[in-house]
Amino acid sequence: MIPTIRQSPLFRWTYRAYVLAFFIYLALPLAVVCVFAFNDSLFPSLPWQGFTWDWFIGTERPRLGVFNERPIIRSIWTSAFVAVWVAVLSVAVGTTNAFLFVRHQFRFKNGLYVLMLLPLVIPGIILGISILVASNTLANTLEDATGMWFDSLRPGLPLVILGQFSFIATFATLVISARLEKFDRSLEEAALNLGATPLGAVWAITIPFLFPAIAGATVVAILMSFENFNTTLMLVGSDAPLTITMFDRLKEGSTPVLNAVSLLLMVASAALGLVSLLLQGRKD
Amino acid sequence: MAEAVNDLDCRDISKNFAAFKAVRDVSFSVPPGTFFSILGPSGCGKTTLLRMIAGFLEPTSGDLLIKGRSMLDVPPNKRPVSMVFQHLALFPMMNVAANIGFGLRRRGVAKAEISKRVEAVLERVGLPGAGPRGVDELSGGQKQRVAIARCMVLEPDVLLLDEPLGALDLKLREHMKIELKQLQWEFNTTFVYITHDQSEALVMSDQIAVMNHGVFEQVGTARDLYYNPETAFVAGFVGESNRFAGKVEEANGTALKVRTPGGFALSGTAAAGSLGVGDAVEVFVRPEAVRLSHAADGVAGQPNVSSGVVDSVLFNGANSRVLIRDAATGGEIDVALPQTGEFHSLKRDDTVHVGWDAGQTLCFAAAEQGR
Amino acid sequence: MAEAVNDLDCRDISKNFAAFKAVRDVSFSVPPGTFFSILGPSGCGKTTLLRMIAGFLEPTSGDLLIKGRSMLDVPPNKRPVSMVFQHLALFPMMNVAANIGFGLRRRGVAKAEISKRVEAVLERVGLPGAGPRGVDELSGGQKQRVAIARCMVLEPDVLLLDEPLGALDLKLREHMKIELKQLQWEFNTTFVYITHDQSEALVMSDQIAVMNHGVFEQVGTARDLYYNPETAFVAGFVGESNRFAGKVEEANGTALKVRTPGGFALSGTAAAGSLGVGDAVEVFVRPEAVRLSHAADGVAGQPNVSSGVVDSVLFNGANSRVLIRDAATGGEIDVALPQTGEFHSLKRDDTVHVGWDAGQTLCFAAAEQGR
Amino acid sequence: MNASGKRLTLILLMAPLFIWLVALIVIPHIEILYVSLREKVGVREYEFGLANYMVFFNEPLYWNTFMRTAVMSILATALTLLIGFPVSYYIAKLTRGRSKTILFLLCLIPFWVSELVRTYGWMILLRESGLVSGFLQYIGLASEPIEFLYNDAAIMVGLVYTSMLFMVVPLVTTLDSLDDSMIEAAYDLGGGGVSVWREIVIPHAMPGIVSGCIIVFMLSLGNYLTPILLGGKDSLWFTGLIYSQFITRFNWELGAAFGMLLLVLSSTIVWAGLKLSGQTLTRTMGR
Amino acid sequence: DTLRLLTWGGYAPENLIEKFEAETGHTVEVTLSNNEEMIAKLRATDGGGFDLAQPSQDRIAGAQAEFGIYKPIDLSKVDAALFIPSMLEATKGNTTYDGEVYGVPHVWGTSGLVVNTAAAPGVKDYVDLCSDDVAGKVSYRLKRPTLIGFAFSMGLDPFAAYNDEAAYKDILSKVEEKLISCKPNVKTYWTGGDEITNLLRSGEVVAAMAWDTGGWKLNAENADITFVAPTSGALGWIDTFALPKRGRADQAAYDWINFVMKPENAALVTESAGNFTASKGGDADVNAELKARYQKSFPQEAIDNIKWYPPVPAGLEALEGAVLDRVNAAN
Ligand SMILES: Nc1ncnc2c1ncn2[C@@H]1O[C@H](COP(=O)(O)OP(=O)(O)OP(=O)(O)O)[C@@H](O)[C@H]1O
Ligand SMILES: Nc1ncnc2c1ncn2[C@@H]1O[C@H](COP(=O)(O)OP(=O)(O)OP(=O)(O)O)[C@@H](O)[C@H]1O
Ligand SMILES: NCCCCNCCCN
Ligand SMILES: [Mg+2]
Ligand SMILES: [Mg+2]
Repeated sequence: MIPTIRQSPLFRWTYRAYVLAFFIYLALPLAVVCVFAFNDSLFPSLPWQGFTWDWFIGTERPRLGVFNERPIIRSIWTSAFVAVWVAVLSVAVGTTNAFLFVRHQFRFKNGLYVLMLLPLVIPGIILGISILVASNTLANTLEDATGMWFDSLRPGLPLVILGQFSFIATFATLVISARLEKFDRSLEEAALNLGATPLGAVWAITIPFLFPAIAGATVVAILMSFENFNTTLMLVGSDAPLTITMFDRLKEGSTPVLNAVSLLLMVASAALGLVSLLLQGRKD
Repeated sequence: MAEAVNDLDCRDISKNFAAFKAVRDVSFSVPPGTFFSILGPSGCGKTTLLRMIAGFLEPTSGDLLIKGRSMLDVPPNKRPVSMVFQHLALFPMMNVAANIGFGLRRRGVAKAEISKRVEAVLERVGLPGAGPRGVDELSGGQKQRVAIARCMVLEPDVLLLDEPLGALDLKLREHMKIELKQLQWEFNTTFVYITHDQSEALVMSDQIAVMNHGVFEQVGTARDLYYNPETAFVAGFVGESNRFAGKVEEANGTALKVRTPGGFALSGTAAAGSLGVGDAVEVFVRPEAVRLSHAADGVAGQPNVSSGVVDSVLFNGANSRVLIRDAATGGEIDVALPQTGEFHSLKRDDTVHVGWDAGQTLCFAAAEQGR
Repeated sequence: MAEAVNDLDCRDISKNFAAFKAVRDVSFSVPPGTFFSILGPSGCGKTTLLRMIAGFLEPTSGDLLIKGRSMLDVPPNKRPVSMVFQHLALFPMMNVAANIGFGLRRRGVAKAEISKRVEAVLERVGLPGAGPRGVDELSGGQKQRVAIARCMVLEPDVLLLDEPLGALDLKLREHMKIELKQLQWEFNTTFVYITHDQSEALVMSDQIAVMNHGVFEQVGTARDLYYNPETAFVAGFVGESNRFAGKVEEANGTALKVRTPGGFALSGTAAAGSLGVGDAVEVFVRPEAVRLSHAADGVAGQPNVSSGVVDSVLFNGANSRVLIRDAATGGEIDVALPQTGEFHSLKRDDTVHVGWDAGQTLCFAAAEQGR
Repeated sequence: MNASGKRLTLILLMAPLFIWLVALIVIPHIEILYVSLREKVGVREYEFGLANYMVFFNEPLYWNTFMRTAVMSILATALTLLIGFPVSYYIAKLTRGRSKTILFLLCLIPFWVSELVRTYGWMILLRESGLVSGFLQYIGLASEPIEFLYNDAAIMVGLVYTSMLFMVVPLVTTLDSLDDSMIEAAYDLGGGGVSVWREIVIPHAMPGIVSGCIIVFMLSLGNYLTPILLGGKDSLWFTGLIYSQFITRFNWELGAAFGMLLLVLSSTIVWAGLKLSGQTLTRTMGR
Repeated sequence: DTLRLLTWGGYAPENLIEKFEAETGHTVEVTLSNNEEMIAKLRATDGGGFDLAQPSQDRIAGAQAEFGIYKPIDLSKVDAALFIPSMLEATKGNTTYDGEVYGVPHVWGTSGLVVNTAAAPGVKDYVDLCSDDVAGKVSYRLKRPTLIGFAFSMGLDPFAAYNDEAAYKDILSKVEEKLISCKPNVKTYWTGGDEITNLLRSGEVVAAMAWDTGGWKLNAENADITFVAPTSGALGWIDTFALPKRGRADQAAYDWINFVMKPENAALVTESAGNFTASKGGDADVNAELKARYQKSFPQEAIDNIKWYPPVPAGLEALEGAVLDRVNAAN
């Protein structure tokens, strides 16, 4: 039960074995993806044909490595572009929301809070189709009225960014609110008392205090944006982010290039995760 | 001439939260260099009052002057007062020097000047060289001193302190009481100090205001409050007391005879206002005012006498007490255990006699209480 | 015959955490119906010891008997002891009645019987009818009582309490001290009570063990510890004391002459063990043992005399103190302010004379300290 | 701060929230509701009506898929809870300090890559020429390749795997906040393993359980990749139907109706779950 | 300019793009898709987001009627001389809507059977995929060509019923029944060209309904596997060039069309996609092996038997979609 209450050794060892099995279950698919990135074969499956770097640096079809696959490289940049925008928007709105919900009392606050939570329980596909349909209607209306073209309201990166932002902003709000909640208001008052202006106090004291949460929310937003599929699929235009490109490839049958991309993604995410941990560890 | 200007004047200051009156028409003045405490139970409005002085709350009515200048339209960051917060509110993202320098930076003081002044004030609070340390590396007492230094470096006219010792543990609190008084003496700044702990207020203050339900019940020195309380509330709140309820049976000037519902007859003194026969009164007697004796004639001369058995001996070194169950009424009397060896062997169920003076038996009109 | 069996016996009990010895060879016995306190500074091993008794930690060595039966192989849920946790550990998901009934339900007591017994115990702790209330609706003191009721309803042989008053505020703590003692008296159950607050231990206990660095320094009644400490640690930890370091200059049986580095000469008594000339000693004098006088001849008869100026008067009603700066050595002496009117007007910078008895000047070998 | 300044601050802070919620959540949902009520009567001709919903109710296929998706999602949620709870408990209560942090982070690492990659990993493992089949042949438990992919069990494996983080994190958080002394007190009062779980641990963990279950349920219900990639030839998923209405049938009207129905279904089940467990959305999700 | 091309796998090989970019200074971005997704995408973008799309000729007029996602082709900008005239005319005819032409032909080919003749010698027609000999080892797509193919091999004529909804429904319901009963035989419904190639190559599937080109590709690796024209007739398709309504780089699009239809470039496409093009003389440079395979799969009577898709009337797909969904869901 807890370490201070003795349990039979059999129970303890069974429990540990279970936990171990669980972590193997967690690790297995990823390990397999990584390992087969180096299989010297056209297929990411047994038998093992020997080690190769071809799937990273190969220059000839069919063994064209990731680094030489223009569409994949392009979609990585697309994903990064989307992720940065989504992170910036989500964190900005998340921060203002946090101040609003933690610091202010107003009518319908509770209702607005529930509304703010809703994107968590709306399936991604529905967010996707609803934004698609709504922007389509808006674009048609505007175009009929003005005779101009409103391309950014048609599927494409702006809509992808808005679609992902529509639910990632909720996560950012929760993460930043949680920290702001812990903020001791008297720190701000102390700053006022020591001669700071109200905005100056927020800037000098509150924002630095929120920094770990802001960094954390940024990382979460970037990771979620990179991996989002359901909402993005509905809103994507001619520029496809990485997951969409990979999905299109996967439908065509997989090659170890996909494993290689995945491995790179894992390394990047792990690095990002570590950075955010360090940032958070430093000031908590 | 300068002597005549008070550091702080509150004039009929009030604060309402919707219908609730947190502070009502409080007036007081604090002359320069005074250690002024506001003592009162939780929720009586102390913090509200302090926050009005600091500028975080706007008074509903009344005026507030610092060095004779009205502060009503001055925002908190422009008032010549500094505040030490209950949990100190040291900025965790800055080191000690940056914390102390914060206010100076806001005033645009030059960098070199700031570090000079910071070091000087650190020296004065007994923490020379602590500037580069992190706030979390300090002990409770050191944090306290940094919080005070952070205010004092700005040379405020008035330093406000909101229960700054509340978060410290017992031993450290005892120690800091003395140290705080010492620091005030050294800086010679006016302190306005809030607490609900009477021993803090008694030990440190030049003047104490006892606050209850938003009003000041009495303002005076520690001795005034302890020996000459003006209201039943002050008598009960400041120091320990035996408390009896009763009715006046005889009145002769301030000399009264009071009978409790249990039938116990007391000789007492009207402490405030005049009391007449039939008035309901509350009577207060300090445990240390009660004399204890093994034999009845040991207390024979006293105007109030009683005998009973020991209910329990609460040994606590120099502050030991005996609870005595009165034989006649069954009421309990709390008596300070004299430090003479005579009562060392006193134990439960021993019979003892007690007696006390009429002058130490303070009577207040009972109605005054219910507000 | 049954009288002879102790409720609790600890025999050479030890607990090591890796290389660190948290509790070392502690032995003690608690006769039935005793209020037994373990008093010691933070980290001395109190909780560790208590958790071994409750069964949440296995002793590294030694034995532990309850009512004469060894408990080593009995799991915590089968031991005839109950525990009141520091933060009470009331189950927030259950109401008061369900909390108290928890143990009875585990024992398979019938429903009707449970509610009868729960109501009975609630009555005994002064909370009749509180059963349906939520745990969060109770005040601090009421929670305390529910936590005790929850244990007492199981009629344990021994009730363990780990600083149960630690979380309460000052006034309530004072009140609960007395109430706890009262409850123990009523239930007539053995209490083993842990605290680092000496006044709690002194006021409530029949027996107190003073613990330091994992060992018991002294076990005795409150008076024993206060008046006859056996070690320097006990003398310093229990009650307030003036403390001097010095060297023995003359030794005559237990009568000693000690000189401090500041040059102050003291007549004292060796409190424990024998001390010889040249030994480094620590000397303890209680503030209330020091006599205060305006004139030098007021203290002329005393073996230890000194004069100085008042550094500060710490007025605190019956517990007022005066800090006196010794004219000769510059050291500070803490003196209890007598309750006689004589010193009412004492103030800073007044010159006063002090003196105290050699018997109240307890000397301990200084080496004993550093462990 | 004076009253008008306060009001201005409030308005400034409220603006982004309003723009976000109204433009990206409220209006789009009204819009799909509107589109779902457009009945197609001819080329570029629409009428207002419930025809799209009638299609759903009259075609057993859609109705069955709807139910199947709901049931499998609930099953996946239950499985995730069953598998995840002991592990969360282990991390929260049986490890300390560093090892706790490390185990917790280990739980997160799989989720640093996209769902697509995770699912892809399972495809490599489970396919006929995959590792599991190969391993079974290697140890002699199978004589020829076995297909583990393309069935409901594979979907379940994928769903549980993909959702695990969202169960473990809230569970670890709530269990972590359960003071050890509660469990000790329960033992001290004579409680044993089962009663302590039933009366102390589970009730305490309820907010975490509910929030984990809601998220896992929503993720499963709204999943698209896992059923598509791991599922067999007859494993339809309701989101799959919505996608195909939008993406391969370009029938937005029917797709929008399906979307509304999915929204109603998910809201109903979440609402029922909250009611049954006595929690509120604000408490469980708002943390 | 940047040419955003919405096309099929293999139609815009890297070497062709490089050559085009070097020659014209345009850059090319390729998005891979299929008929349904092309329409869906362009519907969602209202004909924006791409500058050139390549739907099959039968899927243009209906989509244009419904959604208006294309703009007419300015035939003056297309070099007609590069096209095989009969194909150009046929395509223009089938893609005319409201008097305007919306498509010109690019690649043509058929779908039929790809069979591992050693493992499944008995598979000659679509319905043979349902025989017990190949149980669990066949694959086809759940798309409209499958419905059409099975209908023909069941002796029905779906094309004849295109404009008779009742008759068409009747055909569909028969096909539906067949496909449901055939379902246990199916290993998986494939969705991408490379996927079915891999399945056949690994032996997990021995017979499939698929594009001719996949069969020929595999034949090069494994002589047992090849494309078989079904006895009821292969289904003939022509993929086209069509201009999305809001394409921004029309000039680049025309440049691309005129570029890839040059015989030497068309040969590159054939090499990469495996199918022949509508480029006049485009098969001249194609390697002999491919031609040989083509000829082996398509003796003259098989060519005569090819069923070319007529334009799909608007609305038909809704009926088919429901059938496909039911097949997919059936147990
Ligand atoms: N913003 C507010 N709105 C409404 N009532 C308030 C507000 N602030 C304080 N009060 C009420 O005013 C009364 C006085 O509060 P205040 O904080 O001044 O008490 P206090 O004397 O400082 O108590 P404590 O010793 O507990 O800090 C309390 O009853 C409190 O509930
Ligand atoms: N599980 C453990 N592992 C290692 N050291 C421990 C453990 N538990 C306690 N200790 C150490 O043993 C010593 C005694 O701890 P214990 O909790 O018994 O102190 P305590 O007297 O109860 O103190 P407090 O008054 O602060 O509660 C401390 O130094 C503590 O750090
Ligand atoms: N490898 C590319 C095959 C393209 C096939 N287009 C087929 C259209 C069938 N309707
Ligand atoms: Mg306060
Ligand atoms: Mg402890």
